Amino acid sequence: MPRPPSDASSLLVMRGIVKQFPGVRALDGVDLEVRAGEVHCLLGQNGAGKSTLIKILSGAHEPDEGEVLLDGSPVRLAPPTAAMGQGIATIYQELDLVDGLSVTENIFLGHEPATLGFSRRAEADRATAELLKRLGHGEIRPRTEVGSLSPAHKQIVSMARALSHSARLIIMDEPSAALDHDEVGNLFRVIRDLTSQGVAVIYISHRLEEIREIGDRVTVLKDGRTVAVGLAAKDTPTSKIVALMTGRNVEYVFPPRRGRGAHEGRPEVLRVENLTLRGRFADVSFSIRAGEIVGLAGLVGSGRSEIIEAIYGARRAGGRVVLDGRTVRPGSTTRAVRMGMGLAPEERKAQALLLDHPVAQNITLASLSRYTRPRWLGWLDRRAEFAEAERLSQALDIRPPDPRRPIRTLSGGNQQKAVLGRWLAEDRKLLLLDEPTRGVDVGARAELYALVRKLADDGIGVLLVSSEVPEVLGLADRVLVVREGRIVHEAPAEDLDEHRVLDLVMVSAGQLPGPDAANPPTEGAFHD
Amino acid sequence: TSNEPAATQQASASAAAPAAKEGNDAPGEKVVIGFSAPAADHGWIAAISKNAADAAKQYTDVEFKPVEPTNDINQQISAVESLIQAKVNVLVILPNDGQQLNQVARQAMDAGIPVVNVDRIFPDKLSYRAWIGGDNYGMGVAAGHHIGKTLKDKGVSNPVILEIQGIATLPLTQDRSKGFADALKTYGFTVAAQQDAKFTVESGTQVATNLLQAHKKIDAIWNHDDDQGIGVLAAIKEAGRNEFLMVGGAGSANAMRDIQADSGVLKATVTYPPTMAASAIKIARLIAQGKGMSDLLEQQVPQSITLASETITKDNAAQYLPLGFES
Amino acid sequence: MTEVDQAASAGPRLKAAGPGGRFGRLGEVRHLGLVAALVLLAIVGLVTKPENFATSSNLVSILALASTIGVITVGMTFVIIGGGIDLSVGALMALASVWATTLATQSYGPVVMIVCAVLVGTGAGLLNGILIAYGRMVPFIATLAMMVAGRGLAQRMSNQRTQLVQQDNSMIVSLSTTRVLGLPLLVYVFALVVLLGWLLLNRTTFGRRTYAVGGNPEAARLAGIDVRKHTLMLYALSGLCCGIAAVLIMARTTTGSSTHGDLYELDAIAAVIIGGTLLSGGRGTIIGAILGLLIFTVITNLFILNGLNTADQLIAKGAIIVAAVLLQRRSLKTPT
Amino acid sequence: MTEVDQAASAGPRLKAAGPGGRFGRLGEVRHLGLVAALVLLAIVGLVTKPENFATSSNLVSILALASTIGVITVGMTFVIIGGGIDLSVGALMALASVWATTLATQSYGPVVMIVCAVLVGTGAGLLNGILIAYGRMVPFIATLAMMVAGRGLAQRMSNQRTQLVQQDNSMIVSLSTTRVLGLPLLVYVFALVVLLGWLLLNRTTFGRRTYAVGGNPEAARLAGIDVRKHTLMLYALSGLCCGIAAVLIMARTTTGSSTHGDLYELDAIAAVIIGGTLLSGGRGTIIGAILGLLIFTVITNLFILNGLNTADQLIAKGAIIVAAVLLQRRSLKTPT
Ligand SMILES: Nc1ncnc2c1ncn2[C@@H]1O[C@H](COP(=O)(O)OP(=O)(O)OP(=O)(O)O)[C@@H](O)[C@H]1O
Ligand SMILES: Nc1ncnc2c1ncn2[C@@H]1O[C@H](COP(=O)(O)OP(=O)(O)OP(=O)(O)O)[C@@H](O)[C@H]1O
Ligand SMILES: O[C@@H]1[C@@H](O)[C@H](O)OC[C@H]1O
Ligand SMILES: [Mg+2]
Ligand SMILES: [Mg+2]
Repeated sequence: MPRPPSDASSLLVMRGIVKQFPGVRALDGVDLEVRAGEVHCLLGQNGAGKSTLIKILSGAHEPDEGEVLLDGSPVRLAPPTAAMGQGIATIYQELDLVDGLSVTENIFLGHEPATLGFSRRAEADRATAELLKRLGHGEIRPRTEVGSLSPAHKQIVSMARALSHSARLIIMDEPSAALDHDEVGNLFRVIRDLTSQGVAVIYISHRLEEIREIGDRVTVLKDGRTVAVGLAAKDTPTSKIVALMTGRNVEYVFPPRRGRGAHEGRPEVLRVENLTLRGRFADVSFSIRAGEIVGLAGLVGSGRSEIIEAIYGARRAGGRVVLDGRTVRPGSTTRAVRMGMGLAPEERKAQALLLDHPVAQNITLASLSRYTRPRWLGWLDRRAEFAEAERLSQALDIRPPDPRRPIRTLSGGNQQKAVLGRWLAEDRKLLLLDEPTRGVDVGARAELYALVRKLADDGIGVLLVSSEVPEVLGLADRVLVVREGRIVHEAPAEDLDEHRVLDLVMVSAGQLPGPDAANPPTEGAFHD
Repeated sequence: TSNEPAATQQASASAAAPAAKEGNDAPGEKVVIGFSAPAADHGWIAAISKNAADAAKQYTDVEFKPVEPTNDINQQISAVESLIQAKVNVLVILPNDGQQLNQVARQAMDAGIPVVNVDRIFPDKLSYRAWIGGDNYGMGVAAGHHIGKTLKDKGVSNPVILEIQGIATLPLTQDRSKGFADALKTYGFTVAAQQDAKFTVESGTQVATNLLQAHKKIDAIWNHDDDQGIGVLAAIKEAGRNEFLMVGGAGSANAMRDIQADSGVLKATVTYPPTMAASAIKIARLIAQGKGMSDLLEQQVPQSITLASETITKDNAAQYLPLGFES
Repeated sequence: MTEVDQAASAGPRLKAAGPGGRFGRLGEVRHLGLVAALVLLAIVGLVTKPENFATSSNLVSILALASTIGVITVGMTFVIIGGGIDLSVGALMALASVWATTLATQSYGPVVMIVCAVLVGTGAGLLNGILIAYGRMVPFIATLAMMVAGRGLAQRMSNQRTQLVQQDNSMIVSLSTTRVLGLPLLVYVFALVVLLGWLLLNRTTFGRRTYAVGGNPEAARLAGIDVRKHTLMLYALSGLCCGIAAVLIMARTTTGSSTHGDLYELDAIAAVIIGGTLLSGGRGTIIGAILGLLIFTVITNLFILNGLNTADQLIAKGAIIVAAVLLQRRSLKTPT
Repeated sequence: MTEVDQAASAGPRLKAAGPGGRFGRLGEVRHLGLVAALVLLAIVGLVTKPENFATSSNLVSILALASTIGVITVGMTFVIIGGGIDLSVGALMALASVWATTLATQSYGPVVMIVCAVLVGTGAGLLNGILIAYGRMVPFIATLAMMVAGRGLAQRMSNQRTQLVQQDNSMIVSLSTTRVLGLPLLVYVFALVVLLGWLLLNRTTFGRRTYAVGGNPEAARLAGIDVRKHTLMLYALSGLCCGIAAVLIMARTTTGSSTHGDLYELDAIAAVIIGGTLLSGGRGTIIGAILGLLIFTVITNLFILNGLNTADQLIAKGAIIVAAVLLQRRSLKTPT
């Protein structure tokens, strides 16, 4: 059981933490101080060292230098069991669940209730059901195999696992990245519940509006160093935080649109007619014109990713997809790519990256035949290939700026840039972007937004899926609202606001329980 | 079996070897004998390697150079090549497959190294100076006659006769089966079913277990190889069957003891003596030294020696037991 | 390895056998294909050899044939679910059988022989585990080395001879010859190992952690599981099964021999995979593996009942394996 | 499989051979361990058999011995990097050698025989590929079925006899007997296959895509690579190599036989893995695999030269494999 809040004295103090990886000093003297009962936000650009710091806290890494004090006394946190023993539970950024095990088994992995080695399964299931209910997800069945859950549900299971430890410090590394607005509300309710019992939460997110809403204090990391400690989350201006993180003033605004009707006369890049996949989505019809960015808004699980994958040929669906006047025969991504589509998929690690391969080869993967001479032989001009990768990596400001590194060693945001870079190497007619800024920091986001807009201005059509409503509204020209696999509304972005979209995406507003339905987040906090 | 009490564990080769150091055995010029055989993964082949080594040890004028036994033809070729390179005086080869090793044996002969071919024969006579081996066809004939005669005497008509072969792809297996079928034909009998058991005990058990299910009433079984026969007998015992007689092959000491005791279905075995390896070493030595065989009038060693396959029954088992090899 | 599979499928994803709550049951959908294949084979048996196939003695034979490798398959299932592979099983069984039947061991009587076989198997399995978990060798290579060296050692101990179980120790042979309720004792041993294996895999923390260690070792480590120790134990368990299998093969063949268990590794791995376990680890069931093994055993039985020669047996076996797997796939597809 | 490895290591991770820009070079760090093991073996050879080991004829012998399985290893490297496995290689080599040496084929002369062997190998490989890529069978099972059926077919075609290459077609045999610059022609064939394989893997889009397909098939598919077609081609390539190897074994043994290539699959896979390729795909080099194979071949050669008995050879071989791998590990560790 969580302990009662001890006064103002610190629960956790980290001092001068250093962590060196081959070739990178990920942490270079980091300080952190967390109090019981607070939500302490950790901010920093991609690669700043946030995940590395929390891995040290969770015992997954051992620090090379520095000390960690819990309740004032020095502790050793590695291996993970030691950290758990100290009451530290962690939700990792990369989902660390075992697909083959059930929800219950994942939650209690490593600390299963058992008699003589025999699991007490009923008891664990009961506890699991309770945890899930507490997280607002009573509908997830404890015996379901985790591999069959959606990414959002997996995230819930990860949270339930952290809660199962009755910890006094819970670390959440980008827990909201896979969640939609509604889910985030749920998450915050749980966090408030925890902190009211004196549990401290370290919260990492690239969505600054979330920090405002849930955070008490903020620590900012930059290049492996602490650059600001204990800022008040509610009162520090966003511009100041962004400046601390990036070392510059980022205009955190969306690039200007062409304006209403600007695309009217332009040719249709994509036309989708009655796209249907039984049990997933039905009768999806819309079109995208050259230079236009169309956003798909909807709840997690509403079928947006599957629509995109069907257009791309990664799933076979009924109906018709026409690209640039030519019908796309369904069921082949190879044909889709050849005809001029590109996809940045939702699950970066599983669907896009060759983790052990250099950044360069990840970037050129989809455009290899561009560097062949002669093409029929498939002979690679590796110099040309590398030059292109280097150019794109610089253009996207991928850090560290070494395209030879295995992409595994890059931070999530930088990995995402490489995935986008993959489609910039070749002329595309249509880009399908599924949650393109998931896990991407503010600075990089602004760059990505500008990049996407520029691509559109150059005549590409873009289809954008994002669970962040402001992003859809800010970046897209036109928005399609998806609910339960059907398009229920279509309008120019200017004609919509967050409230309206949230109303539209809900099964039917008001009926869906959730504390935040009546209390949507303050708008404007985001644009600050 | 190696775990029999020491008393019965006799060296089969030395028992047959003359002790006197005279005639052919008188020391002569020094010769290096290269030796290559398949991997010793069962009693008969183990006896081959052991008999060869033991025979060589008897002579002070022989340097014995065995190479890695292997069941991969590619490697055996390399092994023989290395012996040629080492310029041995004479080669003794039991090939995994006579045809496949033919070329490298021929190379040796062409290089002036006489080859003594044991057991599995080279197709090309230019590939060996002398061949010594068992009579595989004769083995089948002997087994066929024993079974045919016994059943005829009992007055069985249309008997169910089964055959358990060794490795099906060896020419010697096919020769044995042919001899068996030919001999049975003279009694008007045929083989009802045939399976191969790879010369291993375990495979013997498995094949026999299934065969016993396939045939509810059996009159006779010929099992080509006494090594795998242990497994065949275990399966028969497990199934509690005894309505038939069984004949073995090769002539292991173990089989002979069983026959002598007459306690089970095994009533006879037909020999295929691994002593041939010891003989081959002796012949190789004589060839290298340019001698003939002292018991023969010929100036040179004969080109081909086929050992007779004898039928061992309860009556003569005691006489053959010293020559039996341990499984 | 099987990822190609999933990636290549445009439709809804198929799940391989996994360890959820209702998993491991015979009647489960994922096993229906295997059961269907078995039923089909049984029908073939009934049609082609009505008087032989369905007799109780033939069924007993099939179970007796399956028991040795069946015990090994149980251990192999654990290893593969745990993300490894064990190529040494056949060799370890041979080594244990030889060690237990040397004159020296036999002089202590049957109980010591059994203990010896089990200890040798477990010990060698432990060595595999040490090389893999602590020496960080790739399982394929470590167990390949053990396979080669194990056979060598067995040959050396036995002097390349077959070692008979002596009359005094015939208690061991009676495992095969004594019947209770019509079944030889070794079938009970087999059944017991399967049952215990199933309990261990499905009802204990050890079993469930095996899935984690195989499916996502990093997650397992972060959850506080000692992945190395666990891996070590998996190989020891497989070795233990080899030791038990050695006792069974001694009972069946009345011998210990360095040639026992030839190519068992391939058969056991194939049975495990046909049973729905992924070579990449993290998924699989014991029931599936045993069903897979029974399919192989019944195929051979049918062939010999019908007097097929080796060549045709091999061709037919290849075709049947393909058919069984495609059948299984079909039965999985429909209910999705 | 090797994930246990990585998870178990808390320290900096060891990288297996991978596909970077500067990859595939002999002098590369990742191969140093293998080279060191080879050098060590050579020293053992020089010390124990100074008069035999370092002779040119012995070195030729080693290369000739390595060629058949070496050609197969090249194909196997592609398959394993591409995330699969091919158990059928030995059987396909046997089948191709038998098909090419039937009386009917031989009547058309040596060129047709060679074409026949290559076509049979490639065709069977294609069938593997179809079962795996389009039938979505697990590679282990599909190629196991092919291995079994392939041997059966070979036995049937040859009537279980060894088929001699006839005098008229001795051009084939001359691949083994004719020497150019002291080396038999088949060594040149081997070298050529290695060279072409290396170029294909390291310098073409096909090779690059092979790494992608093996490393993350889903990502490869979403990047527009036709994963199925690519997988199909990998198995066809492996089959092609088996066909070429069949020609070499015909040359060396002057025969076609259903027994050729027994257990080559294990040796080839072991060589590939010792060479640093992960069984899970996405990583590996041809040079490493060939070095791995040479280690095996030299070990055998040393045993032959020193006249070790089988049992001791096997024990020693097991120990050497372990030592070589641990040595390789050490050499990888230091420079990290
Ligand atoms: N295992 C590793 N090996 C080598 N370098 C690493 C490793 N893990 C992290 N790094 C490097 O350490 C730095 C910090 O990474 P970290 O994942 O902590 O960033 P982060 O702040 O969590 O970023 P993001 O917001 O993108 O998640 C990065 O430069 C990253 O490339
Ligand atoms: N592999 C799968 N197996 C089972 N169900 C799946 C699978 N993939 C998706 N689903 C289900 O299909 C529905 C639509 O999923 P999809 O991913 O398209 O939704 P989405 O709107 O993109 O949401 P998200 O933001 O989570 O991606 C969801 O109910 C999801 O759980
Ligand atoms: O190995 C074979 C042996 O077991 C058999 O009995 O006789 C011939 C040999 O080649
Ligand atoms: Mg991070
Ligand atoms: Mg989605």
